[in-house]
Amino acid sequence: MEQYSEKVMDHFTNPRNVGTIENPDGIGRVGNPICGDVMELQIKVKDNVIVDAKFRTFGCGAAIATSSMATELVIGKSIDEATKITNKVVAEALDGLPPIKMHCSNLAEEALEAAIKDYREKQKS
Amino acid sequence: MEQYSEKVMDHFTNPRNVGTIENPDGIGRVGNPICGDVMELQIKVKDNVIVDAKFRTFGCGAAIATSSMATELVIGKSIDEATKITNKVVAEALDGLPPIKMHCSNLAEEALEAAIKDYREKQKS
Amino acid sequence: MKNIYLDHAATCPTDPEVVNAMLPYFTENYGNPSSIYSISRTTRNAIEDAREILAKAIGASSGEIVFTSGGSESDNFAIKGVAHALREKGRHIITSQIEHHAVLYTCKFLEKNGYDVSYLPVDSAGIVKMDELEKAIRRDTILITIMHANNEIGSIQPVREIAEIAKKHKIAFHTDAVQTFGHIPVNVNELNVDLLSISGHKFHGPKGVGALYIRKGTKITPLIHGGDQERRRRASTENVPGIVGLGQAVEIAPGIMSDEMKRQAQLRDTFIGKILNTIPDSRLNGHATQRLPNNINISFKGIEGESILLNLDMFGIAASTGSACSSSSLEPSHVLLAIGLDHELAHGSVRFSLGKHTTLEELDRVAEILPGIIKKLRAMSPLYNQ
Amino acid sequence: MKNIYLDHAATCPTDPEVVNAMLPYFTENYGNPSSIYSISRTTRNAIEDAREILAKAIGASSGEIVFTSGGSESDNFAIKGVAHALREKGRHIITSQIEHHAVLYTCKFLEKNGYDVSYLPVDSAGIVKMDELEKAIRRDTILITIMHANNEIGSIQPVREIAEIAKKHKIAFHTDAVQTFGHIPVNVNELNVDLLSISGHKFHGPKGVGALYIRKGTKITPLIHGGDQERRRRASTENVPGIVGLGQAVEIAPGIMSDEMKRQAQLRDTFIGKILNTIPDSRLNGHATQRLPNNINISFKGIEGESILLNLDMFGIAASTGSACSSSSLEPSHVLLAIGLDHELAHGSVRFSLGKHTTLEELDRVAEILPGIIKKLRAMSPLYNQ
Ligand SMILES: Cc1ncc(COP(=O)(O)O)c(C=O)c1O
Ligand SMILES: Cc1ncc(COP(=O)(O)O)c(C=O)c1O
Repeated sequence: MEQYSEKVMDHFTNPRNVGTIENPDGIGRVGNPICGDVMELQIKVKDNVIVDAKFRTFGCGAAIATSSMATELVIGKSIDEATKITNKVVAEALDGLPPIKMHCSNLAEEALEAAIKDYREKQKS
Repeated sequence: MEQYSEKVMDHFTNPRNVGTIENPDGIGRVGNPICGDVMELQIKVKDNVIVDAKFRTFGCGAAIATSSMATELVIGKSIDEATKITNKVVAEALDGLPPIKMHCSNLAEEALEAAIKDYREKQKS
Repeated sequence: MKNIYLDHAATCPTDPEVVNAMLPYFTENYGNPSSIYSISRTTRNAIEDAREILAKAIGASSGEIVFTSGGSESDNFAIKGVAHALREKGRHIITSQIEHHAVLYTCKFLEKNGYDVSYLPVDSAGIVKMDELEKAIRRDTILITIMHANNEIGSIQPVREIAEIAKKHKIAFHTDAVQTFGHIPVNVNELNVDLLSISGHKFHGPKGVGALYIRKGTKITPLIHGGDQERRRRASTENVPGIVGLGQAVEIAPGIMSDEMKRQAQLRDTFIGKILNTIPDSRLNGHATQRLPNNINISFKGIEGESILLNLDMFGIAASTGSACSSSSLEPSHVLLAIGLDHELAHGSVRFSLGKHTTLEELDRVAEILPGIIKKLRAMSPLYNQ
Repeated sequence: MKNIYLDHAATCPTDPEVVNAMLPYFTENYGNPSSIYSISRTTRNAIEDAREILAKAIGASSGEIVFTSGGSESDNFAIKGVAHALREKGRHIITSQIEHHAVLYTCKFLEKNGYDVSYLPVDSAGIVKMDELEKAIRRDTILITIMHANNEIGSIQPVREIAEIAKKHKIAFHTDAVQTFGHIPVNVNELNVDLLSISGHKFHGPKGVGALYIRKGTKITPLIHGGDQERRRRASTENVPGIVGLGQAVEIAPGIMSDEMKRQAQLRDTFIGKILNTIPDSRLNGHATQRLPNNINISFKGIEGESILLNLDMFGIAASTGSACSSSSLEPSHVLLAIGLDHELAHGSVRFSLGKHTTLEELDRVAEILPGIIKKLRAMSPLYNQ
């Protein structure tokens, strides 16, 4: 297998923002244990800005590292800015991923989308 | 390739009775350059006993060694005794031949047969 | 920090004695074994000696041994070779769902090329279901190929019983003994097999060399055509150093085996006991006793194998996993699915495979470190709620 | 008496530098390259470095290199692999009458399995007849396989011209470069080939390792199915020491090549001149100039090759012959017959192949000894009358 970058290993070893938020404003849960990765992202939003984000991930090194990086990228961003965080952005922030691991970065993008969608729906109601 | 016995190598290196006989009483020439071996055996017969034998052989180490051994075996034998010298006898006298070389010992047997036949025909005429 | 290598089923270090035996055949005794001049005699004799050693070790005669480039070639050669040689007789092959990819993908390849293949199921301990074997046999079955012991979960198959059925129906029987030879007794007559694959690097021999045992009279078409080497069954200038190394590895392997088997089996059982006791929601995969002495395979609920391996690696511990994440597909181990694990548990499996240098101290250290890793990852998992 | 080794086309001693490069990969860096833990990084990098080195040497990119167990496997893989992958497109293959058995017998095997093969004739110098090539091409031709240079008589084939024709007709083109790589320049783009076989031990690398260059986009089915190694084109745990050794051998080979080529060609021509001058009824086989720098092949009328070799061997001189007697068939070299020699002359051929350690003194000694041997054997021959 190809090697993980140092950044990936750093985020894997010391993942940032692990856990859950009390009364989160949005929750995104994506992936499938069948495929070997599941990610849950919770966000806290104030004045349209993501002030906190926490994750829990079942998955490989790349899945955990992208989850961690995604939370870091998203905190402090407005909802609109956050929607621009694609899988590519996450992977680049980690100095890249081995080709066969690129799909793991989708997980983070999808979880973020799902969390924002959940937040928006909760706002409506 | 499997190895030649010491006897084979001895007869190959110092072949006995190489050459031709002046006014031979029998000549046998067998084999075919297409198959890679040709042997010519000449014999001198006195009172029904083979008193001299000489050979010339085109062929591999086994072919040359069996030719040489055949001449040694045949000298001093009566014609009747000589007909009993089969390929097996020659090969055994050489302490055996590698399996893929066993056909070479046929050459000696056939040449001997042919020479005796030639001798007998000459006697008749 | 000393490394703790627990992936001997993947590959073993070559024994220094083996390397020493090989060395003269690189630079000094380099003659092509097929040549007739005297400097080639040494190499010719060397490979025949190695052949003799291996033949004797498995109860074969040396004309029945063909050297190959490893376990995968041996498996491909055996299966494609018999399938091709007997294609006029029939085109049905029986194998199991838990074979190594070298067997499985060779069978899949044949399936796409006019052959029928039956994949026998296994029970929850990873043992082939014998009643299914009898049912699978057809008039046109030409080959049964079932491994001696599984590389992932260590389950030892009832090869003798399979052979009996194969013999009864006059079907050629191949077994992949890559994980067993050098580790537990392997005798082709006791096992009653027609073809048997081995691979050098799985028992401290060199990588890139293996062998196929082919019982006298077994019809087989070569996989590699060309020169007259290996009695025309496998062309190519012989890998003389590799073959010599294989022979040397065989010489050292069976000598230490019976004591070493017991030692490893004890280490294995002690370790398994400790882990299952200290880590909740963990389970042993494979058969409890009908199992390779050096194989440990455990699934941890709620977490994924690669992340466990990476954590172990930080402590210098090398192991392997059946998770998809360590392969290039998205599917977890076909073996773990075949024994009935759900995907999540299959992804969460770790294999520790012991070797002759493995010590109790090493395993104790792993048993100490592992609970913390599992706990940390579970705390991070959305699928595990403590 | 020092041995004089003149059979480098059969095999070469492994270079001590090559062995040194290999050594750490037996006992220290033994990790399976497919594993994810850090100790495997070294081996993974080592094989990728070797791949890079070879790719660069032949003008390829590293994704186009597949490591194999030697020249025979590379040839079998190339030919069977393309034949299978393109079987729906056509089943006609073109090769030459003077290929190595690894190509020839693979083609014969395919002939028995639904393929048509055309065997192109060669001229008296052993060069493929180009007009015959054009004539042989059919709508269903899927592969042309013609060697770069012949292993027996050294004739270098017009590979570029063949490639041009192959390209024009969109036919995949494989060349067996086992005798050329490391000896004369080999560049896949200049040669314009799609597949190219090499073998480590022919240029002072280890035995039992080789490579197949596969141009990007070339359709090919694996010969050895199983694991995901070599980008799924060749399963089996990689022969890491062997691959590292191959890489090291490549590194030393091209460096010395252009000077060494000249030196060997000069030695070759000097020797040929001496022999043809001093021994009557001797003839050079193969092309006078379009010839491998290290190949000398001479026929001696009226005598048989094996008996010449045995005599040379007594002086410690190692050479080879095209006589049937050194093979297990009764036929002499198919190459010598293809260039028009009668059986007698074909049986009476000797090949001397030089290496980088071959000296003028060695060849002078052979040139001194040989006439006596020929004379002695001719005196014994019923087919030669002085
Ligand atoms: C059971 C089994 N069969 C076959 C193989 C293939 O052996 P190799 O990698 O030496 O080709 C392996 C190991 O990889 C194995 O464990
Ligand atoms: C032209 C040619 N092709 C293929 C081969 C086969 O190579 P190997 O013996 O390494 O399999 C050889 C040498 O034996 C050769 O000279």
